[in-house]
Amino acid sequence: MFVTRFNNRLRTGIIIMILLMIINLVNILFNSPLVPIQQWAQKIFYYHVPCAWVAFLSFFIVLIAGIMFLKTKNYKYDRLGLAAAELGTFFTVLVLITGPIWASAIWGKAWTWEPRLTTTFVLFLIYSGYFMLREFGGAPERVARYAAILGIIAFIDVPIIFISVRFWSPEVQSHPQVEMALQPTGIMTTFFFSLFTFTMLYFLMLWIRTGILSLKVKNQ
Amino acid sequence: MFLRLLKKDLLVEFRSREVSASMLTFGLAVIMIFSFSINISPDLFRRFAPGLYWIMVLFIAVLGLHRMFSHEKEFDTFSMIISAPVERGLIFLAKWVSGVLFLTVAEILITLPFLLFLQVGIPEQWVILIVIILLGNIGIMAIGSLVSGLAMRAKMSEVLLPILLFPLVSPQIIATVQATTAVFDGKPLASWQLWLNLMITFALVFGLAGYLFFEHITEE
Amino acid sequence: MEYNFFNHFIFTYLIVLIALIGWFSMMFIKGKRLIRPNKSKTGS
Amino acid sequence: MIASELLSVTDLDKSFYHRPILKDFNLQIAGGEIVAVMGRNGVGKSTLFRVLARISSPVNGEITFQGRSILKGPDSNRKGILYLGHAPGMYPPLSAVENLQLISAIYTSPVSQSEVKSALNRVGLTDQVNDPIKIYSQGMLQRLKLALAILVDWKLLLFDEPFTGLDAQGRKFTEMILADWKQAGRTVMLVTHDFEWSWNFCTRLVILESGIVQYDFSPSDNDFTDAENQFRKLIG
Repeated sequence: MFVTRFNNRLRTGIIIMILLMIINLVNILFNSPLVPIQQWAQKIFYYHVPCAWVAFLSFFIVLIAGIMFLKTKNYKYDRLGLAAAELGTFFTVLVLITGPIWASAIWGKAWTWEPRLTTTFVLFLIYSGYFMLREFGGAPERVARYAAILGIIAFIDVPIIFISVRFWSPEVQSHPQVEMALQPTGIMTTFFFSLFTFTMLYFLMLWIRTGILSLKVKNQ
Repeated sequence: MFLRLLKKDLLVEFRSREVSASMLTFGLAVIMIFSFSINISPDLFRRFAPGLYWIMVLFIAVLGLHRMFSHEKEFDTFSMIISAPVERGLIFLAKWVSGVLFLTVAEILITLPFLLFLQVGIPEQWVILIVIILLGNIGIMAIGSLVSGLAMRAKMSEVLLPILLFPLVSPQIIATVQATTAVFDGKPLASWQLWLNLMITFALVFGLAGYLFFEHITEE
Repeated sequence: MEYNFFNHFIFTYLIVLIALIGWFSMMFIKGKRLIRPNKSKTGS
Repeated sequence: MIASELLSVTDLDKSFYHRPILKDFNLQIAGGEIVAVMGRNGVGKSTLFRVLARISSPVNGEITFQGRSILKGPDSNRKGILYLGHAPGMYPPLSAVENLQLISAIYTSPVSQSEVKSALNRVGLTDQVNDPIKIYSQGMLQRLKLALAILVDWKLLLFDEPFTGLDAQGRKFTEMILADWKQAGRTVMLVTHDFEWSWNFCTRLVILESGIVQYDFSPSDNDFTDAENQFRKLIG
């Protein structure tokens, strides 16, 4: 493996992660009841919702890293912010792909301006701008500060966007989470296990990404 | 001190007239294009008018925001201003207020042609409409001045500014368009109180964010 | 109908899987590229 | 610590594109000193000035001015520092008079029209004072900056290359005004490449290399030829 110092821990981490993912898949396929109307399509949620959760967690970490960077001017937090922003966008894209797959099966149309989906989409756009700012902002010392601020602003904007979109299209109200609670009990164990797996996966990925970013600095 | 900074921004603009002139002529050109390209009955157009109006305002605002720091970049005047013993948040507040003023001046001259040339007609609650437009300007310019400061020193700032601004300002646009539509339809205040609250919240949140973060934006 | 829904699920699963594999292999390549100059330094 | 210490820079780090420019930089300036900051191109003279004026933010370190931190304290701790960079730092569409009035109002307090006029006279700018400064030549802009330094009430002047673009008359004016300030015991830091002039005029020569102060000469204690040889060796 690449990061010699982390070699063993990294290998263990990845192996555990693969095992967890397999258990998760088995759980989803065989260990959870089919929901009456949605049937197999409902099982998309076991991937869709954890992805969304992890994406928002990631953007929250961008916020924290941004505040810490502005306070301490330690580039450790800048790298953490960049890694979290990348991963957040990565999972946001997954959310934006898996959401319409479910919607096209259940609603018959791929995209509606459903509040959660719209908020996620706007966040994706903001973070596209974030990476452009990182790319074209100039000296990395300045860009680090700008990125920290944008990360904070983006997170402040999320609740406002969500509220505005929610009242903007009040007729669309079919939220995954709301329906989840109405379903048979067997669902929840599988769902929480998946949530746990993805959170672990996320922290593994964050660890790898920050490791690579700090390696890059050391090599310079 | 705030008044001195504001006076400076206004005097510079008064001498060069760059911001207001570009916003004004651009706005008139957009109205012309609207009237050519949307060839439908006035009744139908009235339904689209609020949306089109705010699209136009947003584009005008972006145009003005590009010029916001242009005179301060040319002779490195921005360095002179930030190195003065002045609280940097006040520099932001002066930019914000002057930006709102320029945008409002341009709108005074554009709104009437928009309503008359496009045969929308002046709504009965025109006083409330003015209040909404002012609130909209304040919100757009709050986040606009902040993002303009972020994009100012970057390469490709012309591209970066709208890319960063549009998603961040989206809740404000939703709120203003909804409120404007309600006023055009002559609905009572209670039915769109929410949008009013949202606009005020947006302006306050991003005004405060700009005031607090501008210190980190200004330095190179 | 059920078959169709099952397709949707498999599709989702594959997309997530491919994305993750793609990410990890990208990181693997990046990490290797970064570790190489270090190795040559210690070797010489 | 000297009693009259005005500015103190401790362990300052500044990097650009992650390349260190100033590294563990230390410098103490006492009141009344005229300091020439010298060194190769790109050694960080201008960067140092911009950091001291809080235009550029350092990575680490501490800067105190009159005993108060200008990095961590409120912005008013910077009061008394005036930075004049390569660029004029004024608004192109405004006239010389308006610019000077606006900027000195922001720095200290508003000044009257006649004060501005007399300052402009002292630097030899009499024509075109009501024209927008975007039509000015470089030498005129340089004189304009000097006029600003006359108007603003500073305790430490950071002047980056005061003589660029000036004609013989402009240089003479600048030297005269600098001599006045020296006489009055005011503190000036300037970036210059003219070793002989600095030796004769300044009270201290600070030569930067590899991100630190490499040589710190005081013309009264050192031999000119020795110092110049060391300086030439460094500059190459």
